[in-house]
Amino acid sequence: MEPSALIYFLVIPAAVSLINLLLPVRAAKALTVIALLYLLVRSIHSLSHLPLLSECGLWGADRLAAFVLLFVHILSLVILVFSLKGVRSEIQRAFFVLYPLTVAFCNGVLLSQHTIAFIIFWGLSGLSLYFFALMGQGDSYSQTAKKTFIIIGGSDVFLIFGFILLAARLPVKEWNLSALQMQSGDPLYYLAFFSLLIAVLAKAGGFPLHSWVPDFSKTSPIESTAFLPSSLDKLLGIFLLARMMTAFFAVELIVKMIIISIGAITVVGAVMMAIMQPNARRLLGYSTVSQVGYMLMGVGSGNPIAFAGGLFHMVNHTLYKSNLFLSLGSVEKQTGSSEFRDLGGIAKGMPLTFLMALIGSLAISGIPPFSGFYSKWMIYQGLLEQTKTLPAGYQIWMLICLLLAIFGSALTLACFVKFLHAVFLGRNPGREKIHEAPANQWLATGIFALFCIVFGLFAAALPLKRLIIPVLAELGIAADLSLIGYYDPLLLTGLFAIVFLIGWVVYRATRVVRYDEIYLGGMAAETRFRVSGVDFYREIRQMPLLQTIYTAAEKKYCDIYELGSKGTFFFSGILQKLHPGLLQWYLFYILLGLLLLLLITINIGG
Amino acid sequence: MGWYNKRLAKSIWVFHISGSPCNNCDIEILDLLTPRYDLERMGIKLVGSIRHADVLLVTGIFNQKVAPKIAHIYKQAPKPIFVVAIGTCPTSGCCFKDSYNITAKREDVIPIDLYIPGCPPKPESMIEGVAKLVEVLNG
Amino acid sequence: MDKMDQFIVDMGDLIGKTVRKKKRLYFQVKQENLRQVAGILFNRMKCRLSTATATETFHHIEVLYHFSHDATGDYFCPRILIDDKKNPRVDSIAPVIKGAEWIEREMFDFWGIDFVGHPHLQRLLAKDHPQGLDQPLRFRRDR
Amino acid sequence: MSTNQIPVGPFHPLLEEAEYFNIKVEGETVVDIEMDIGWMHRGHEFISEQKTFTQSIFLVERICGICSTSHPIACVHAVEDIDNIDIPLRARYIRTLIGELERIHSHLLWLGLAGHFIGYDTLWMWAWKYREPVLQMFEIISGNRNHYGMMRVGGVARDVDPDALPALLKILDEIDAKMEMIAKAANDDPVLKSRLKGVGVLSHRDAIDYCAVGPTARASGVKTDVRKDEPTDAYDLVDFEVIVTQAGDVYDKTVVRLLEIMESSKIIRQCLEKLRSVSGPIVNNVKEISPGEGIGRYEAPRGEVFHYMRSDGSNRPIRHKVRAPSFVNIPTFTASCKGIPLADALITLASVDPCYCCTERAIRVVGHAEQAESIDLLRLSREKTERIRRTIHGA
Amino acid sequence: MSLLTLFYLLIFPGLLFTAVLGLSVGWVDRKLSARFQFRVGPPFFQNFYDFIKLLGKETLIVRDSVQSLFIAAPLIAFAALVCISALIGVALFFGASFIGDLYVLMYLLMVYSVMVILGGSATGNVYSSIGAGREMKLLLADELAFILVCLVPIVKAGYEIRLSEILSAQQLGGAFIASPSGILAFLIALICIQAKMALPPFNIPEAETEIVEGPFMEYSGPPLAFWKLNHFMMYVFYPFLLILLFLGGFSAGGWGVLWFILKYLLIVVVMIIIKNTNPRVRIDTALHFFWNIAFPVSLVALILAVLGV
Repeated sequence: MEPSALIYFLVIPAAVSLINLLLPVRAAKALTVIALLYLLVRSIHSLSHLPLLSECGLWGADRLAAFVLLFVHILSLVILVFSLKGVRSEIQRAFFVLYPLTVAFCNGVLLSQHTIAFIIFWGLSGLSLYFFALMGQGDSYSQTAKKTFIIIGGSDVFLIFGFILLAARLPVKEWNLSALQMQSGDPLYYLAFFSLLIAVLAKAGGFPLHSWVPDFSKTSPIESTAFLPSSLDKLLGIFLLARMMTAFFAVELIVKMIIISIGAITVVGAVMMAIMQPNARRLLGYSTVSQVGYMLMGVGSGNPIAFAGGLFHMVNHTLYKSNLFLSLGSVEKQTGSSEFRDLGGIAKGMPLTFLMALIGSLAISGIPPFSGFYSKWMIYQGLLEQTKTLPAGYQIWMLICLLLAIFGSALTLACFVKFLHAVFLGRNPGREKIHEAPANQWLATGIFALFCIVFGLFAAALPLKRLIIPVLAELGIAADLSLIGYYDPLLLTGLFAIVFLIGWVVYRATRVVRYDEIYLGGMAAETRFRVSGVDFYREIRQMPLLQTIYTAAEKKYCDIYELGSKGTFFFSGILQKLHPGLLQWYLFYILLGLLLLLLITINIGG
Repeated sequence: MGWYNKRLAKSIWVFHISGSPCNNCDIEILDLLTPRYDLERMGIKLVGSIRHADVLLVTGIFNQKVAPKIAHIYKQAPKPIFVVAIGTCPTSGCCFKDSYNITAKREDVIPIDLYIPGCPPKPESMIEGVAKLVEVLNG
Repeated sequence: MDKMDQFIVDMGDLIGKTVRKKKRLYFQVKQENLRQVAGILFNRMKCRLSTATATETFHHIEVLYHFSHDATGDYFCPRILIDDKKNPRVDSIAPVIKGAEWIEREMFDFWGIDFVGHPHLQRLLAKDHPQGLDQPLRFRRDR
Repeated sequence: MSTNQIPVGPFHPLLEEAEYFNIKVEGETVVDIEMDIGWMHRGHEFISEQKTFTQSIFLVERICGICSTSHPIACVHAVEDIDNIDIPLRARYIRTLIGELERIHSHLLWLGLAGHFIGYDTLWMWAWKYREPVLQMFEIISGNRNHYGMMRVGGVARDVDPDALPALLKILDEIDAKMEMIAKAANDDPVLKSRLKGVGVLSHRDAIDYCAVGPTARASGVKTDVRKDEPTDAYDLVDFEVIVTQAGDVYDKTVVRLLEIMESSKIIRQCLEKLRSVSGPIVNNVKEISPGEGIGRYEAPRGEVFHYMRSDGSNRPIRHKVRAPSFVNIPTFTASCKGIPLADALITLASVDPCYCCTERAIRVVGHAEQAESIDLLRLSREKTERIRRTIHGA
Repeated sequence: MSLLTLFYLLIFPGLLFTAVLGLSVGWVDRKLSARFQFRVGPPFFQNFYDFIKLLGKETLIVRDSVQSLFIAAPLIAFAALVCISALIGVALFFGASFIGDLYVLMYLLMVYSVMVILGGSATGNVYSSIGAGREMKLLLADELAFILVCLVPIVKAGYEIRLSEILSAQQLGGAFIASPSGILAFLIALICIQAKMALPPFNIPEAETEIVEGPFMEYSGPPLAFWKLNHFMMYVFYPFLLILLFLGGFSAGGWGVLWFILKYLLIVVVMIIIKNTNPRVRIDTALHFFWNIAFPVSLVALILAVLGV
């Protein structure tokens, strides 16, 4: 493929977006579907026909980019299928204009080889988040939009700063991404690395820059939530992190450990918040944050198996989390609420949606043989491999991170048990009959659920061998990934199925079924006797230390945005005091500024 | 079903319903499980949920408030289910038989398979009653 | 002068006819004084409300309260006579003594006595009764 | 926060008897509790119209199977209070003996059930194993394990066989040894302690406000015990102590009961000793009861049993009111169950040793109208004639 | 899938062996408990009778429930437990395993809890729902310490996460329990297993006198039979896992078999003793115990293990 052909990935969606402005909504939907379908085919094609990077100028793609590109298109197509019905009519036009545009921006991030272009597209993709948030509902959506914009936009500043530092270190002025590099030992090494890391954390939603994700999930249209924070932003953020780990920096051990620790804290901290949420959307939002932790751990560790696991987990996460968000979307469109106390017992009315959500939940909790387990298993395996070679102090550090990660998946399970129980199982709080979601919706969730199963069962044969190992090979960190003698999901599932069948036969042979109402010690099964699941984990919340933490978290002490806004008010107060209105003061400030500029120039130049 | 009944006779799980008794029979039923009589050696176990029960032990005169609940709970039990009425109260109504709050016929509320009279019946006679039930099940 | 004499003197007009037995003092109280007397017995004399008995006679429905003075083993029993047998009404003492709630509810249930000022006067034993036991302990001439 | 409702009962493994609580919880924390009783309400009206004083003793024995001698004792006290009837000394000892034996058996029964409720089946089995000898003593004395039929107005119905005394003492020794062991085991178990201490606290003020009685009140520091307050029978002749503790939690209720078992055994020992020497009749023949009213009470294992009797001079009472201890103890749940976890709330429900059979007895022995004047009787008989005539003609 | 695999799965360490041994050990449990309580206890075949009887009973299904899930839950749990048992058994008796199998085990073990929860809450019964919540909280409570004590043998075996490696490391250098870290971890593991099997004092999810057997209360007939069987099967592989991780496993020669049976019985008897001498704790007490006491202790064990003690 010619490198210039890659430009279609940008031009086509952008053009579709423009045309959608004018077309009637139905036609716009059709056009978008066709365009995305075409791009999906092209992205599959591009996997095997990559242009040589050396031939590329402004536009180019290596295997990593192509890999991410593929999933961008899979996700955006399936989520689009879901969005064909059910988007609120007043935002429909805006939605279908913005949707392809966002795809274009993301493609731009993945395909641009020029640093400035990368930064611009990165910023634009963040901007589209802002517009999606503005389409939201509820009383606080405009606040959410502002918060999202400030956190994402603010982190862009760090991105630019990081890239400037990187570029400044090059011997020759060069704006090509592939040329950027920094050795450890450089005085600006940490500054540059952590500036970029902040951008990654903000984009992907890692601790401590995660706070926009749950808010965004709460108020924005649910399709956009599945589309951006849970899938595309994860892909972009981890894509940048992978680049950083492999290309931009020669990563030191301590930095790896810090990333792993941030990952471990993100995993446990966010999911601890998730299990307490009384709202399904916020629960999913927090769990999205938590899953970023695994990717950070995997990709950040630099170990080949864990790195592959991290990439794999990134893909898996986008698939099952989109599934879950969309399932919740179907539920919400049928019942009109995402509060746990209003929901319950709707699996009877929406069996297909329930099945998809069940598969998604099991996958995200890492129950074998679904996809989530395999990638988590790879990450743990890789981390343990890494531990072998470390000194004792680091070993304990690493083992504790590992412990937090494994425990995090138990917490994730707890979180989704609550989700399943409160939304689908339990008892109906007396609402009328609920109907199954429209075909396009369960088709979309079904495709994702299918991915969860296939990627779990055929993990080694399909995604790893076909997609991820080539990426690793190209990035030059390939090790022995033959995966022989490892966990074999297919065999395990086979054995499982045999025993299950035996049990099933015994049950079928002996059963005599009668239907009855709920047994409540003789009381009639009235709907007032139900456990809504809102307070499922109240006892955990009431534990002495945790209670203080939760109270603090609810007062938003962990929210960088709230802290920032408080800080801003504080500093603006100081600034106001620094404006006495006297000429000599301003002269003094100007002098001070000049001095600073001088110092910086000298430092960089030297 | 003869084959199955023999299995059932070896593993009787009982659920205890009190339909307005004076409490004494209930205490004596619990007494059966305790060290002196230990019905577990005959495979008899007290269960907490009606869904697990094979035998319902009922005591008392079934006042009008509790009678519908007893009928309801009988329907919720998995078949085959046997009902053993313990004490004089379900048998004859004891000294309460002229009360304004009693159900006239206990059999209309719940079909009773076996009566063990006594006020309260001695544990030994309850064991004998159980043995009779086992005998019937064994055919 | 022992406790009971002292009590009779202290109460003065508040109480009517008294009957004294060994360790027992029965006395009549007017409806409007009931709460005050109960308050004195419970709060000042530290008596415990044992129970209250309602009885129907041909002329009255009477309510007899039993206050036990645990320190001496004496019983103080204020008696209320209700003339209106169709719609018997008494002031509730539940606002003064929490423990009287159920006792009064039971009398409401079986005798239909309306206790004015009771925090939640509803049937106690025959609540949700399928046949709705209708004041079973009142005289039924037709039975 | 959302409040969920959990039904407990009518048939719940926690409650041997049919009862219904609607517990409102947030998560697992109880915020409110609604009680609905009446499932055990038997009501004795029609049959009681033919009951004599002697027969009503048989009836009240069947109010409750566990305190099946407290009600008869209180009942005969009430009758005796009408006429100030004295009873022979030997009968006084026998009454006390039976009453205290019942206390031991009832407290042991509760201890076992409490063990069962907190999932400690071993404690259950142990307590009930050592309860058996008590029942054996009953069998030796009265010939029955549970309903003893020992009480009569003016004395007791059966004498204790003097030849049986050594056997009884031997069994008592056995029980004493085991009781110390159980008390020690229950006192020393840290897990048991952590499960019961500070759970379901009934404050001193609440205990007074709700007019709680028996161990429930004594565990909250309210010193109320009929045996000391108004000593009847042989209680002024024997030496014992009233156990009072202050905390009011389930653990203290357990401790009170355990120590009371020891005291009871002390009383029984004294009674058995006296029965060797004191001889004489066991019942004063009571010919008739004069008109009047009487209050009888007795300290049942759960607290004060209260009987009120009114006589018009015939052989039947015209009003018989019964107030069982649980009737005043059960409402304390509203005070003691709020704000604690469900698991604790349920053991608290059991901790007052509630006896719903007692609570819902509503025995009312009704004979004729009080002070019926001739004009009333005339009217009544006319009405009855009219009714019969109508029935005949109607049929 | 060879015949040998099927044999492993269905006959020897798998289905048949686990089920029969589980029901028999269930008898040991009931008999010993009865002896503790001065009772006689049931006959040997009691659990088999119970199982067969339950198969013949009616299956009652709640009309508004998610029926397929309600029925499938015990069967899925059953299949998962058999797989676990086969995995552990094959590693223990035949020394065959794959890399990372301990992770697979840890996650498979969660399947049982998940199925208890889903099966229970499928009915919509309040007690089942509360029981489900408690089951999950209990899982969270014990999981933290359980992961740590599982990491201890991994560290001691040289960061090899493979059961056979752990075994061979013990056969070379003596059982892990012989070291301070090993014995700490073993003790905590014993308690964790008590909680994982929901035995007293941790039978919180199925507390009979509180929430009427919790998630299992709506089950009857064959599905209930499978739940009972599942419970007894756990008596087999949890002690096996402990033997494998800490007590040096199994060797066929000489006194090996007898020695192995002794180890197994020892663990079972200790579990039964704990079961019979403790009242049920509250869920918050359990959380407090595992997070504030067991967790630091097992952390110390892990640190000791890393330091080679």
